[in-house]
Amino acid sequence: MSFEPKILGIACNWCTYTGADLAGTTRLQYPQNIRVVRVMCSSRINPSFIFRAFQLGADGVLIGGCHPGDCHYNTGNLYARRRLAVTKKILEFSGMEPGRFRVEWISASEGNRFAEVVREFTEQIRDLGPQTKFKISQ
Amino acid sequence: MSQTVTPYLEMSQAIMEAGGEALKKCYQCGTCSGTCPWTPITHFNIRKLVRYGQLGLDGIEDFMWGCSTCRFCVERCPRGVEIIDIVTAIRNVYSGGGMLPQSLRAFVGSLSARGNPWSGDPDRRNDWAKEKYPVYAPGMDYLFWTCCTVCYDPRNTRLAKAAAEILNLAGASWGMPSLDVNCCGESLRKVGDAELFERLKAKNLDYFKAQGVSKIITVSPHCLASFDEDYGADFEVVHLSELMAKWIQEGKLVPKKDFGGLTVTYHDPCYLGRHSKVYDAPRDILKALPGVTFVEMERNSEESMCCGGGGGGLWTEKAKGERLSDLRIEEAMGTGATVLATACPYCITMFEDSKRTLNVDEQIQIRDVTELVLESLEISIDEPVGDACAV
Amino acid sequence: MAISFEQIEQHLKTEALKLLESGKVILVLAYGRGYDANHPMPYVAKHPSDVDNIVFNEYCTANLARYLTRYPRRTKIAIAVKAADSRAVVQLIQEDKVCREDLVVLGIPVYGMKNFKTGEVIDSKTTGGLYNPVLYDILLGEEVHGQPVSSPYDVLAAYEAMDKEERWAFWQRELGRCIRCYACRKACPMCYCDPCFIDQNKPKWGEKSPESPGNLMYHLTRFHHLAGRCIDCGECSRACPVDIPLYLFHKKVAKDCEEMFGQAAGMSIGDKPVLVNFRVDDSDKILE
Amino acid sequence: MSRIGVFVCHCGLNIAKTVRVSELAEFAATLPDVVVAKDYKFMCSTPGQEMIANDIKEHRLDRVIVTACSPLMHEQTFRKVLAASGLNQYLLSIVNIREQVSWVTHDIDEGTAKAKALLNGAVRRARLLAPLTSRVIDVNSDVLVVGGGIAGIQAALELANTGKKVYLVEKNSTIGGHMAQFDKTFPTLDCSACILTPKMDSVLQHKNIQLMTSCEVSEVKGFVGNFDITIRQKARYVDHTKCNACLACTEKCPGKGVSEWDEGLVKRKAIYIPFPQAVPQKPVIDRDACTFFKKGKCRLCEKVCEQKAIDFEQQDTFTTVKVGAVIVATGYDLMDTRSLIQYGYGKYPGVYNALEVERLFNSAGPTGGKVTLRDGKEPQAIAILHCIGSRDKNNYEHCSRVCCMYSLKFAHLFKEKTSADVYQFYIDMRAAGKGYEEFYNRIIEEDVKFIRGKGARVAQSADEPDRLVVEAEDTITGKFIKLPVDMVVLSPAIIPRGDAKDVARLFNLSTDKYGFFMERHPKLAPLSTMSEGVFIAGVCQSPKDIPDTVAQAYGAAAEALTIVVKDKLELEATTAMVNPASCCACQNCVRVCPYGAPFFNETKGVSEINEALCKGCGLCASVCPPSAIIARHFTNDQVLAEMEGLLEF
Repeated sequence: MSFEPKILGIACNWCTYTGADLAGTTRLQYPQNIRVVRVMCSSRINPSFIFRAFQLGADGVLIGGCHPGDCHYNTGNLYARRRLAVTKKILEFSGMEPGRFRVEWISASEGNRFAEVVREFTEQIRDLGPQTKFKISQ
Repeated sequence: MSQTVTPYLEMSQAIMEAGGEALKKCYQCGTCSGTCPWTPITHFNIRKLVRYGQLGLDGIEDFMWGCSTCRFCVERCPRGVEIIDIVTAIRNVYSGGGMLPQSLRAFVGSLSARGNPWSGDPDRRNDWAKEKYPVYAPGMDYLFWTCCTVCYDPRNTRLAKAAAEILNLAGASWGMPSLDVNCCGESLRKVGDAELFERLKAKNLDYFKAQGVSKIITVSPHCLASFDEDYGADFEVVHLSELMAKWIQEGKLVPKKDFGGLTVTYHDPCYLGRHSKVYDAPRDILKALPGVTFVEMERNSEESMCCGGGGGGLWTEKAKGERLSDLRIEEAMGTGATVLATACPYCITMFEDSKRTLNVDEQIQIRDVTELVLESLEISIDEPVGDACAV
Repeated sequence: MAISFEQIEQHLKTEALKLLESGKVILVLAYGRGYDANHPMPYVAKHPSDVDNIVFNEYCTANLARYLTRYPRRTKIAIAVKAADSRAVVQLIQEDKVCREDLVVLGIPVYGMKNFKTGEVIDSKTTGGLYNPVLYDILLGEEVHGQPVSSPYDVLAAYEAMDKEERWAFWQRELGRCIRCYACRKACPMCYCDPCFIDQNKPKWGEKSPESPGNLMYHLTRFHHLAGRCIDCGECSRACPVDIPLYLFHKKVAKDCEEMFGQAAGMSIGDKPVLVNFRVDDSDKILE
Repeated sequence: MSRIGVFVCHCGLNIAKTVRVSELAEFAATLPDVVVAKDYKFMCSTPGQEMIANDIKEHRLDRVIVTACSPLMHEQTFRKVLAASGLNQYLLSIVNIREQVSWVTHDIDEGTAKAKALLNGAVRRARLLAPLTSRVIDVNSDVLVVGGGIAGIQAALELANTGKKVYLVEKNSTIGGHMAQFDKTFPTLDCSACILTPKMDSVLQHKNIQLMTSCEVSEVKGFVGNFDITIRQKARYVDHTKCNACLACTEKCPGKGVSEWDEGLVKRKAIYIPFPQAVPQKPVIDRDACTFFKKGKCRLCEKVCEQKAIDFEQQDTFTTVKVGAVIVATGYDLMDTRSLIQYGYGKYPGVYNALEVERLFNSAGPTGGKVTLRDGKEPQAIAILHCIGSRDKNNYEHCSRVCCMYSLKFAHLFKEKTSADVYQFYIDMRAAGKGYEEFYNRIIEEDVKFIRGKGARVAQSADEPDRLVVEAEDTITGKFIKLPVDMVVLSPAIIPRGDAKDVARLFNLSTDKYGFFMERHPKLAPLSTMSEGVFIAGVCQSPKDIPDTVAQAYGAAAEALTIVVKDKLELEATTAMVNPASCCACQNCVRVCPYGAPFFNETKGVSEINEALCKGCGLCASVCPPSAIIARHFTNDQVLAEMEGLLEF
């Protein structure tokens, strides 16, 4: 059987989650490998969520937030940007493939951007193959 | 023309696949055709070309050669359509079917057989230099890319020599290409021969790679734009006028000669201006020449007129009254200028032709900015400056 | 050395005595004798008579800033700090854990400090060119100058050069050895949470037993918690009974933070810790 | 042990087409703690809701999962079902298998698999959900309206008529907005002033409206029901409590300023009222134009003022008002078309923008309603260029919506007032509105020439230097047109006010890429914003005509009323709280919160959260190293459990 990556999405309620809804409303097609967790703001995302997701067997993790400057909570994503950048560096230095973790700013009006990012990211993860480093074997 | 037509969507599809994807975006507002310098003087209508392409209509081949890829329409298009890509794609699709006009066949044939558009002997590419100038070797700062037109066209070899002298005078570390290169292929790509273009490009890229070239100077804006837009390689490319402006400002080049009130106007080559966004450097140079009165034509910079030489236009015959270079010379003379300066060998060729056919040799001279700089430095190149015959 | 270890010890005693006698502070955080001279221990002098027990030698590597947060806020404390230790004090002030006005900082300019386990000189590994405290009220001796100055991040080069598989194997091996004794967080001046996230049951972030997955969760999260706060004293690694080079990872994160946010931890009391701060013009490039 | 009910919606074929819904329900039944799992055609319909309510009772459910459309669509609907069935509404989980599953795939196997994973996550999470209680707060019954154009005026009047106190804040010295600049309105051609000025006067007279001109909002604190708004009263240098509007000052004033009202076409005095019907009818001093302020002497106005109302010492003052809701109606600007060099605006005197032309038609305008050029001559030929900067990727991509119609109106008025030939250069004619197509037809019959092609360039005529030439392609014939004219009217893009970004920041509104305020939902909540209690009306949201603007104003007033009509208000319960036993007193939460909700309790040595200020973003929870902060409804546990479920299959 061909490799079907499991991708965890964590999306902020106001922009990216709404953008993902818009992708649906406009019937854009994208791969079904992504499963999205809704949080209120990208700043809610605890770095440990991401480490944990990889331990749970995620092959890729995609974070979506409002564009900097457009955060529903004014500055949440500006903190998130720094915190997630550090998370990415930590993953990278631990030996995790950098391509497995991605942060994108996708606004509520960017349904096609959401679909495009998911397509691209899924393809990228497919190329990287299964994530085995963090995954806890059952 | 027949009264009924059937949309031939396979053709439309083929155009999109050949790089004319932007067809889909056009909403036919007519900004392109209202802006296009050809619309007022010929039957060529760029909007219609796109429309025919959208529906794959018959008859497209009758007017697809009209565009000189001056990019004016692209700059203005409210839908952001890369119209030149569409033109290129249409030509690619239809000329593949044998629709290449006679006048362009020699051009394509020469490029295919000899790697230059002027039927020049590839072994004699560097003859203009008379072995006076260095060939590029790894470690040098710049590769001075000599356009085929300045290598072979007698009028334009002056340009190559002037450039070489200026580079020496400014103390640059440079060399010209060996014989292992061929035409950059810019015009050929616009004429639609994508396959041959890739061949030419690959050969040049091989040479750049083998020699470790990292910075290129061009005299022709067409080579400049091609390296920049089409080559997608990791070297820097700069037009000589940008360097000359910088060197004059830094005092590395000091214009001495007093031109004694010479009135000069400047024609923006489309590929230097709208394609590469270089507007100021040539003007800065002209303004720095002692005793030169610089005047602008009404249409300048972003709004500059096209000479008609791009997109294969240099190799296509146009009837009298349908030549943009004629109109441009008239506009230049209208400013009171006695010198029409430009910075492109294609423009030079087009204007020299028009000057002769308009019979205005006495009233106006056509000069490249590079030549004027050399003159101002009071250096002469060892041959008489005079009009050469067009090839 | 401009000044000997004995002289520093003498200065330390003199100042400690003055401070305790004047009542300016109620305790002095310094070093005392351990089971032998090569194993000095942190020591708290609370009474003028305690001052005699204070020692200072090349093995006094412990970062005493670790103890500042154990006392109630507003306790008047004098603390002996070497270069890196002073950065910890600065960082704690930035984080409002201690108040500048409650502290008397006794700065020790020093080089030639040694790892008590291996005897190796650790200057280049930890202080990396920083020999003088960045913050002090009283300097015990003269500033050190003329010692070799290297980037604190030089030691990273070999690890940065590894490919990701090698690096994964390296950390898998190193972190896999962790016995979860938590000496690292006990020794760390910036680890003052009680309970630590890993001790929580709700949420349960990771296994508490010493096995790879739980170890990974504990250490990676701790690296994140210390991002932009770690002041590179190296105590975590020296405290580690199984010698895991945790300092390497902390240094890497510190280097990344400094590159991305233009600020190193514990250098100025006016700074705000980088991860509870932002600039509107932070580049999105940091996420690439 | 919880008792979970799972309800899978088909949404007709919207979901059922690409998700095997019955299989999904069967799958749900196998998941831990699920006691009932059903699928149904339309879960949001009354029978669907009843089914859930019955099952809650019958199976003693304590958690409900609805597997249907996006939570942004029907979360509220189903929460109400739970509440009505005596179950805490936060014990609901929505699984979004429509927008994020069935609509984005054609493959029923893939769709079903993803839906299962999502549902699995939801079940895991649902088991950890906690009942939450909403906070109840007192509501201030007053309303703030920002912007005194037709939208703000209408909204203020509606609210005031219900008996609510309204503060109407306008930054100019008069209300009226752009509509007061127009002469006629399309398609009826009724006089703008005749319909607007009575409303302006009603605002002034209304006992429930406090009109605050020359004012700007400078700070917004608080939250829905309890906003504290600080308003800056800009110095007018005229004490309006003393002024009796005799306007003797304006007669004598020697200063000259540019008349904003007449779009800069003429000068006005330094002490002035913008136009004769201005409300209030009391003058202000333009500091930059005033001789006294510039040169230190003059004070002629002070000398003639019998009321002693002139006060050169006046300073800006600040007042704070408490309101329960806010309506933002700040209107628009026209794009500055000088950057489009091809049209020559600002270069050729014969090129006008649309608002300038509105003033030319107006009998109170600079020409007394006569259409003359800047040199006083009557134009013989006029070109109206549509879509200048609108529908243009290089500038503004949106359609400005009213230009087609006002260009038709201009054409009519030009025909009425001059003998000029009138040409319209257009891309598409958009006349969708009541009576609009009929108006278009009428103008066609008035012999206006329509050229289907966007104006490409305006240049000086080579043959007649005082005339202009419009260049374009008539795309219908494919001919290039060079049309000599005397006057060119540009219809520039309608864009947000220059300070819209500041207003957005004050009220915490989202904006689209050009700065128009974003509505919460384009169809379901077109006047609400992401900020609870703040509503929008008029062109600040997107370009629209007067009827639509007025309709929005009524709507926004009704929206505001739904808040201020109540004494108490229930807020979202999904706020953050601190577990004091775990707090390490690092105060990260205090440092990062954009709303100042967390604070440090020195006595207890721990952080606490003022839940009235908390908006539930969860930032504090993620910066809390010992995980002491609980972001209600999005707790670490809940998110981790959901992740576990999602990644299991």
